This record gives sequence, structure tokens and C-alpha cells, in this order.
Amino acid sequence: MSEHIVPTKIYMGIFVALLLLTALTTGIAYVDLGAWNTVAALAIAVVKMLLVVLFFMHVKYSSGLTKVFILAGVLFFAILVTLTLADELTRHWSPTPSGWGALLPFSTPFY
Amino acid sequence: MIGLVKFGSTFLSSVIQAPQLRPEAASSIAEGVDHLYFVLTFITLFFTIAIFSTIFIFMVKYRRRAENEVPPDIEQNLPLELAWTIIPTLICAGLFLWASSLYFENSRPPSASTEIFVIGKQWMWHIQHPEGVREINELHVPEGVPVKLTMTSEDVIHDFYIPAFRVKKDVIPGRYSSLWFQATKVGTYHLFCAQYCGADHAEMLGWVYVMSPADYETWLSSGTPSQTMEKTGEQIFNKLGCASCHQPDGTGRGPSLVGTYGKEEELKSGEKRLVDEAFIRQAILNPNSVTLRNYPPIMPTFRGQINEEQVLQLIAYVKSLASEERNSNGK
Amino acid sequence: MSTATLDVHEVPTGSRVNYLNAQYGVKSWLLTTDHKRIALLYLASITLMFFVGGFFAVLMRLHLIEPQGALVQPETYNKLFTMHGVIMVFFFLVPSIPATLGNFLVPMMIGARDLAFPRLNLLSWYIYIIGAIFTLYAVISGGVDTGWTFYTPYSSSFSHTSVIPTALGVFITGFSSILTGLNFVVTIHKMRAPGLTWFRLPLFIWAIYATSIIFILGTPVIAITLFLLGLERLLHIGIFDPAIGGDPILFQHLFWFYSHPAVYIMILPGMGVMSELITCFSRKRIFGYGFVAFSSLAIAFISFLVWGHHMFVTGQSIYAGLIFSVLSFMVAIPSAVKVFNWTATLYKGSISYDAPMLYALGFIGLFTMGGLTGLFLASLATDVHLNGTYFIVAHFHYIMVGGAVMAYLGGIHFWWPKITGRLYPDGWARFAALVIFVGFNLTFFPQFMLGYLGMPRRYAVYPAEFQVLNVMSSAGASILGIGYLIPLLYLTWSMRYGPTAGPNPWGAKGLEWQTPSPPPTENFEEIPVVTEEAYDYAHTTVTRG
Amino acid sequence: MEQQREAGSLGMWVFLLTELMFFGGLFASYIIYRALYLPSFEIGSHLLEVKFGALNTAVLIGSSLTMALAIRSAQVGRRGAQVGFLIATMILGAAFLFFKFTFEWHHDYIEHLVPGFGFVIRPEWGAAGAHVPMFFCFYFFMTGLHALHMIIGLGILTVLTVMAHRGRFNPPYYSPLEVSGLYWHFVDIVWIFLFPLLYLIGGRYIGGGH
Repeated sequence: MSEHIVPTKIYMGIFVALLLLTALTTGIAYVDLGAWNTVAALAIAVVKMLLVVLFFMHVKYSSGLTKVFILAGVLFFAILVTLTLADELTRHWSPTPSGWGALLPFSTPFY
Repeated sequence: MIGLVKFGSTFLSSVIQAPQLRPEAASSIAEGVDHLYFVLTFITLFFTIAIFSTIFIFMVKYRRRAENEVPPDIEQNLPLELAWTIIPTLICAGLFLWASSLYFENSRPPSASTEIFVIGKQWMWHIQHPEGVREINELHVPEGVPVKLTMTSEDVIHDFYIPAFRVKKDVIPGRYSSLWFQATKVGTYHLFCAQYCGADHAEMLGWVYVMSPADYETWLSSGTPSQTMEKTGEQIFNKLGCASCHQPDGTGRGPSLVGTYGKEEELKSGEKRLVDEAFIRQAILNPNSVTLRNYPPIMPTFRGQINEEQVLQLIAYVKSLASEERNSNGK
Repeated sequence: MSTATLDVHEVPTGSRVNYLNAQYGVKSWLLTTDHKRIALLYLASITLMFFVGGFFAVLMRLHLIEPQGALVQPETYNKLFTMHGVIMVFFFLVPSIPATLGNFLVPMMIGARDLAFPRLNLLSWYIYIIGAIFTLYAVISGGVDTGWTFYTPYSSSFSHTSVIPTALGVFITGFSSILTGLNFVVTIHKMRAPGLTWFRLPLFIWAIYATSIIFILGTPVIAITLFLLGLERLLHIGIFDPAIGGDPILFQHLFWFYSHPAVYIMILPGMGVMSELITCFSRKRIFGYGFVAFSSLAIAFISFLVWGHHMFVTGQSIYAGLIFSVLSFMVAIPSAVKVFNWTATLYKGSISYDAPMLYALGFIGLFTMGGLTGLFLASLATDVHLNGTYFIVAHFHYIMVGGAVMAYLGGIHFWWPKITGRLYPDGWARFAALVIFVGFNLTFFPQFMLGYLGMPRRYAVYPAEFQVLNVMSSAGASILGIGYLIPLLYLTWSMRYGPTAGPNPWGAKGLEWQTPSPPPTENFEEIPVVTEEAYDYAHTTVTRG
Repeated sequence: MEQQREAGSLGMWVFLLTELMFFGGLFASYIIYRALYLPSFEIGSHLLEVKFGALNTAVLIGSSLTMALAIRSAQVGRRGAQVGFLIATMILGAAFLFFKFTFEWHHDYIEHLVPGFGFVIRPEWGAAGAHVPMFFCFYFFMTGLHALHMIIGLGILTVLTVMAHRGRFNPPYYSPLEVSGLYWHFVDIVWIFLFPLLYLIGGRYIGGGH
């Protein structure tokens, strides 16, 4: 599976890339991008995760099975978050008129 | 197939009409819910009986006759597999559409509903009519009039359940949930708490009295000498000293409350919020979260000083101030 | 294949070394890494828990004979149903088939000498025992009264009972399930015998694989949720307390994210057992192998998408309710496909009525009813009326007792000769199956009617008009209780006095039947090579022996 | 041997799936409450020191590198390098915990920012102050759970170092090293997400958030 021996050069390259991305994400936080700040921070985190998973954890050189397992994990985490949010984010849309469905801690719409 | 279902459900509903098998149906939505229930029962019985009898026939017909018997090799039959995948899918899709549209219809109250307030606490139901009549573990409602309940809890989650009306809703601390029904039959019906809430959960029950509108009026006026919710709310308003800041002409340190209900107000954060029951409740219990744009955040919280019932009374009072303005404008 | 069977016949069973007589002494059991011995350790512990939980159930049913309650105070009644639920769900049903039959059979069915991580397997049993001790401590120290669902804020701020020890017990036991699931997944992937491709696997293995996936992905969520609950109870940080801005409904989301799939943890292995029993006793290849196999995976996957149907009346957004309703209907379809395929398997078969087959047929009927009554609860409009009533109680007991427990008993009866090397009295076993079937229906069918009439669950006292149906249910429960004691007696008896079983008393296919009963410690003298598909009864004759 | 090694590595991946869902429940709750109480969570986030978060991120990435290099040394059969890299990994891991506990947690305690241990809601937070404790509750629970994983990881590394020193790992057999490496990298990834979620939320620019 990971019989593959990764050259030290690649490890060093990934390490430097991770450090640069950390600097980048910290820097971006000080620039006003509105809602995009969150998106940028998470996107960079995902890239960093991919670097670690693919190279440090050797998934790039692993069997398809490992990849399927990882994707399954991500999928189920996404299900948990999405369906829970599907409730929490739509509660205040209740069609009952005049705010009767408006729920105290949740009456503020959030984005 | 559809004809069969129709016949089956009619047949079943006549069987189930027998007392002891069908709970009283006393609200406008009960018949619709029961109809769906009968069709579901029919489907359940149909498939259960079909499966049971198929098994039984096979067991008899294909019983092992010799110890060294070798039955034929039957592996798979794609059309059959597809058939018994697709047919249940269609049945389920139909049931889903029916049940969901019925549910959506049932959860939308008619706009001209009478409002009654319900507070659940361990282990009693506290009910207050807008006219000021209060009841404990009893709910009197007029027949043929849509009634909307606004409910909250003082402690844990309860659940307001009237089987005869086929309505049920959790009553949750910290927020309002609502429920509506239109009673169609004069009578006395069970009121249950259907969400486990502690030691005396099973005793958290009461009765719903459905009365003819005339009887209901008599009951309301002769009932308790207490005053309307608005009036009580006004007294609390004065006792707590709210009026010193919220002066009706807007000269106080806080905003005038006359005419605010039902309007949009702009908050400090720039966000626009509709002033509704939930907003008023939030303003009383967590005032700084809804400070208005042009006012200082100086209002103290009244959390812990007043209970849910008094909050509802205050809300009723603030709401009455809205109509007051409308009346005076009209003049 | 058939040669292996012949060899076995030449060795007299009594003098042969097997996993039971290879070593003696308490230590040889408590420190064993043999999956078969660990399966027996589990069998003993979950049987104990089953009867503890069952005892609480009997007390409850006795109490409900009278509307005003015949036996105990409401506080005690609340503790009874809570402990019944906690013990039955987390300490019996969840580990029942996977940890006993699964542990015993997975390596044998795939032709391996043990699981991938034998020491981890033993560790998982110890973790289970530690969890069980915490929970039993909670019972002794006064019990817990939150309901097995631990709904906040009652459990976090209002209950004065041993919530934390119970939650801790459940939390710890969760890790036992995770380790078991992990072990199965790796074993099934990496240790199959030569020639045993995925589509030659017995369907029990597919079911166990699907179950393991749920173990791995679902259990950690309940673990973290119960941890947060404990933290909330100790520190009042407000995660689930509406008074401080928390959302009690969020607890329900996290709780059901595990606890709904957990229902399928209980029923999927049962479905796997079904496929084994029905093929063996009708001597037929399973009808539609691929459909049955993939329906297990489909059920495991969809089971993670439907948890919100527990929350239709709890103030969940009605739009989320809509999504969860349609997904809940979807999970009915693979279950229906399985039932149809089992029934079709009987067609033109050679059906014998041995005791395990009676349990299997009982399962199909009861599971069909349990599954179909689930449609009432997936339908939004009827769920509003039925949620929180005895209808729910009846529905999930049809699935869990009528389904999972029936399958478990069927499986135990089927593999008992393999496990112990002894036969049990078949007449008694058939009688017990009948008693259980009758007792079960008498107990739980009236509860459907009670629920529709509007009687809420978890009621220590109830209005008098519900008495007739309650008495019927209680009567059924006593029959059911006796029904469960009968197998306990004759199975225990058979361990010592039962006639010796041959390697394959049912004439079944499957690798586990091609080795002596009880099997040697290393399972197979030689690792078998598989050359044919599962349940190929048509091409080779297998004789009982 | 090959089958055993693959089983070990697959087993660890399956275990990491469990870990993912374990943290996942927590992350999901965090995301939901962050959405509900964004202003409060921004206030809370701004009370954390980004420099320590960033420093610790770099430290942890470094430890992941040394861990990967330790495994590589085993693959090519260099024993001295193995031990050296493992010790470097442990030093970096310990440094992470040291910074976390002394500069951050201790500091928070002095500032009365630990819920349940004398938390003080400051008036300047205004209305949003009510839910700042919830942010800190998540902060301590998530970083605490992460730190617990680090401590377990350090324990495992100690054992591995001793084994490596005794020459137990060589090119055909280094499964324990590889499997523990997966675990260590996973803990690193958790931090890679915790850092932006906790420290960088809502922006650090002037007036960010409000």
C-alpha cells in the first residue's frame, strides 16, 4: 500500500507549502472581505488538509479502498451538518402568519 | 388497485367506527387524518395478510417430502425484482404527498382565530383566555370557531395533546410554539401531556370542554371575576415602572410602545425586525439584544422577576396599545 | 468441500480437541483472544442484561394492570421504563447479534482463523463490561428517570437521579461497539479465504458489514452528545439549556443521528440471520442475491438520513420535517425488497419446519407488520396524532422484539449445535417459538389500538377507559416472559445433557458447517478454498449429520 | 506479513473515521451555535491571541513533517534518524501543549474567561455578551479534546521511540510506526480546522465583525 517511499524533497516542499498557507490564512483574516473571510479561511484549511492527507498520510499512493473510506467519512459528516442546519435554518420560515412560528432564540435570521 | 384501496378503507372505517376502536373525532381535521389512517391500515393489513398467506401456502405446498430432496435452482427474476421495488416506491410516493399536503393544510391556522395562551409547567397546564379568564388543567373552547393556542413552558419540554382533535405539539421552554383546531362537536375530551416531563408526567392531564358559542359566552362572562389579560398586563406594566421610560408620547428614555406592535423597527445593528410576540418577549427578558437604533441600551432585564404568564400578559397589553393607536387614528 | 465433511466423521467428537476443551480455568476464558470464546463471554453478559431489562418490563406491565397503577409509585415507574430502555437498547439489542453470533461466525464464514485484531476484540468485551457496571451501578444507586432518550433540559437540569453514571455507562459501551465494528470491517476486507469474492459471501456477512459501518460512523456522535450532556449537567454551560440560549432541539438532532441508525444496527444483523435460515431450511439459493446484499447497504446509508422523523412534533421546522418524511418513506423500500425476496426464496423449495425456521417465519410476519406501521409514523399528518403514544411503543417493539429478538433467537437455535457441539430438544424449541409468537402479539397488538385511541406512552397511571387493552397487553407480557424462559432452560440443559451434534446437523451450506462442532481453536485445519457461490444447494447435496 | 500491515493501516483509517465523527458532532454543534450567535462568537474569537494560534499551527505542522520523516527513515532502514525524528516530533508536540496551556489557557483563566471557573461577562460586550461563555465553552472543550489526543499521541510516541531505539523497525516491518503516524497527522488536521474556526472567525480587520 504505502510501499512507496516518498522523497524527502517532497516532504519538505509540503511542509513549506503548509507554512505559507498558515501565513496566508492569518494574513487574510486582517483584510475585510465580508462573508468571504470565512470562505477563504475554510478553503485554505481544506487545501492544507488535502496536502497532509495526500502526502504525509500517503493517501496519494494508497489503494482506492482507503480513498473510499475517507470520502465516506466526509460525506457522513456533511449529512450530519446539512440536515441539522436544514431544520435550524428554516424554522423561522414557518408559514403560520404573524410571527406565531417565530421562535425566540431563533427569530433572528442568520446567514 | 385504487378502487380496491377505496373499498378497503370504506369497509375498514365502518368497522373501526365501532366504539373502543376509534377515538372520538371532534375537530375539523380529525376526519382527514383518520381517512389517511384507514388507508394506511388497509395497506398494512393487505401486505401482512398477503405475505403471511404466501408463506403459509409455500410451507404446505413445498414442505420437505424426502430427506435427499433437491429443489430446482431459481436464482433471480429481474422483472419481478423491479416490480416489487417500483410498486412500493409508488405507493410510498403517493402516501408521502397525501400525508404532507394534509399536514401543511392542518398546520396553517385560519387568520381569524381566537387566541388562547397555554403555559406548561411541572405538572399542570395553565391556560389563560384573552378576556382574562384563567383555568388550570381545563380548557373551554367554543364549537365551530378556530382556536389558536400559543404555548410555552416554564421548565422542561411538555407536549399538548388532544387525541379527539388529532392535534399535538411540543411545548418548549424559551420559545413559543403554536397549535390550532376547530372543534366540531360539543363534549368533553381528554387533554394529555405527551412528552415525558418527570415524576408526575402521567398526571399532567386535563379536560377540554367544547361548548356551543352561546354557552361559551355565558361561561366567559359568568366564569371568573378576573380582568382581561391586557388589563392585568397594564397593571404589571405600571407596577414594574415600565411607564417611566416607555411614555406613550415618546418623551421617555425608551421608545413609546403605542403602535409598535406589528411594525418593523430598526435595531442598533442595523437589522430590521418585525415587532411580534417573540420580539416583545425577547425585549422583556433580554432587552439589550434588541435595542432600537436611536435609544441607549439601558433597559434592565426582567428575567427571573416575572414568570411566563406575566410575560404573556405584558405582551397582550403591548398588543392592545397597537389597536389603541389604530382606533385613535380612525377617529 | 464434501471431503472435509467426510474427514470430520472419522474423528469421534468426544475425544477431539476443540475451542471449548483446549484450555480450562477462569483465566483461560478471561484472557482469551479466541473470537469464539469472546462470543460466549458476550452471550453470557447480554443474556444477563436481557433478563434484567426484561424483569423491569414485566414489573411495568404488572403495574399497568390497574389504571391507578397496581405496584409502584410514579417515580419508580419512570425509572423502570428508563432502565428497561437503556439496558435493552444499549446493552442488549445493539450488541446482541453482532457481538455474539457476529463474533462467532464472521471468521468462520469467511474462512479465517480469527478476527483481524483478536486482542482488540477482547478489549471491546471488557469495555462493554465496564459500561454495564456503570449502568448497573446507576440502577442500584437509585435509578435514572429521564427515559432512554435523555431529552434535555429535563435530563440536564431537572432530573435528580443518576443521569451521569448512566450516560457514562452508555458512553463507554459505545466504544465497545466501535471496536467491534472496526474489527469486522477490517476482517471482512482483508481476511476472506481464497476464492471468497464479495458476491460469494453469505448475506449474514453483508449485513454485519453494513451494521459495522453504522457502528463506526454513528456511535461517536452519541458519545460526544452524551459527553456534552454530562458537561452541561455538571457545569451548566448552556449548550442545551434554553434558559441560557441553548437549543434543546439540537440535543435531539444529535441524539437521533445515532439512535435512529441504531435501530438498523439492531435489525440489519437480524435480516442477515434470516437469509441464512431461510436458504438452509428451504434448500434454496437466496432469491435475488444482489438485491438482498445491496439493500443492506442501502438501508445502512439511508438510515443516516431519516432521524428527523422522531421530531415532527417537537418544533422542528416543518420544511425539515418534509425532507425527513420523504427520506423515511425511502428506507421502507429496501426493507420491503428484502421481505419479498425471502418469501420468493421459499417458492418451490424443500421446506422443513425445524425450530430455527419457525423463528424465521415469525420474523418475516412480525417484521412486515412493524415495518408497515412505520409508514403511519413517516406520514406527517398521522404522525402528529400517533407520536408519543403507545402506537410508537408497539411499532418499535414489532421491529426490535418481533424482528431483532426473533432473529437473534432463530440464529442462536440455528448455530447452537455449532457453538456447543450439542443438540437441544427440538420439540421444546418449537413450542417455545410458538409461545413467544403468541405472547408477543398479545402484548403488543393491543398497544397499536391504545396508541390510536390516544393513550400517551410513559404513563404510570391512565384513564380507566384504556384498562381492557392494557390488561390484554399485560397478559400477553406474562406469556412472553415465560416464552423467553423456556429456551434459557433447555439450552442450558443441552449444554451438558444434549445429544452430541455432528458438524452439519441442518445440512447447511457455508464454511462454518464444514468444520467440526464445536470447532477447533484455529477454526479450520486447513484454510478452505471457495469455488462456488453462497447457498448453492442445487448443485451439491448436503446431508444432515 | 503484508496482509497484517495492510490490516493495521486499514484498521487505523477506520478508527480515524470514528474520530472524524466524534469531532464532527462537536463541529456541527459549533457551526450551528456560531450561526445563531455570530456577534458573541466574534467577540469571543477576538479575545484569543492569533499569534499563539498561528505559532502552534506551525509547530504542529513541523511535528507532522518530522513524523513523516521518521517513517521514511524506517522505510529506508536508518535507525539513528528514526529515533532522532521521533524525539523531534515529541519535542514539537510537547511545545504545542506547553504554549497552549501556559500562554493561552492560563492567560484565559486570569482574564476570567473560563466558563464554570469565575467567568465574567464584560459590560463592553453589550447585548452579545450573554453568549460569549458559550463560545469559550466550545473553545475549551474542542481544544481540550484535541490536547487530550495530543497527550495520548505523546504516550504512543514514547513507546515507539523506545522500540525504534531497540531496532525493532526495519524496511519490511514498520507497521506500528506507520499506523501511529496516521493518528498523529489526523490530530494535526483537526488543529488545521480548529485554528481558523476559533481564532480567525469573522475577520481580524479593524471593526471586523461589528
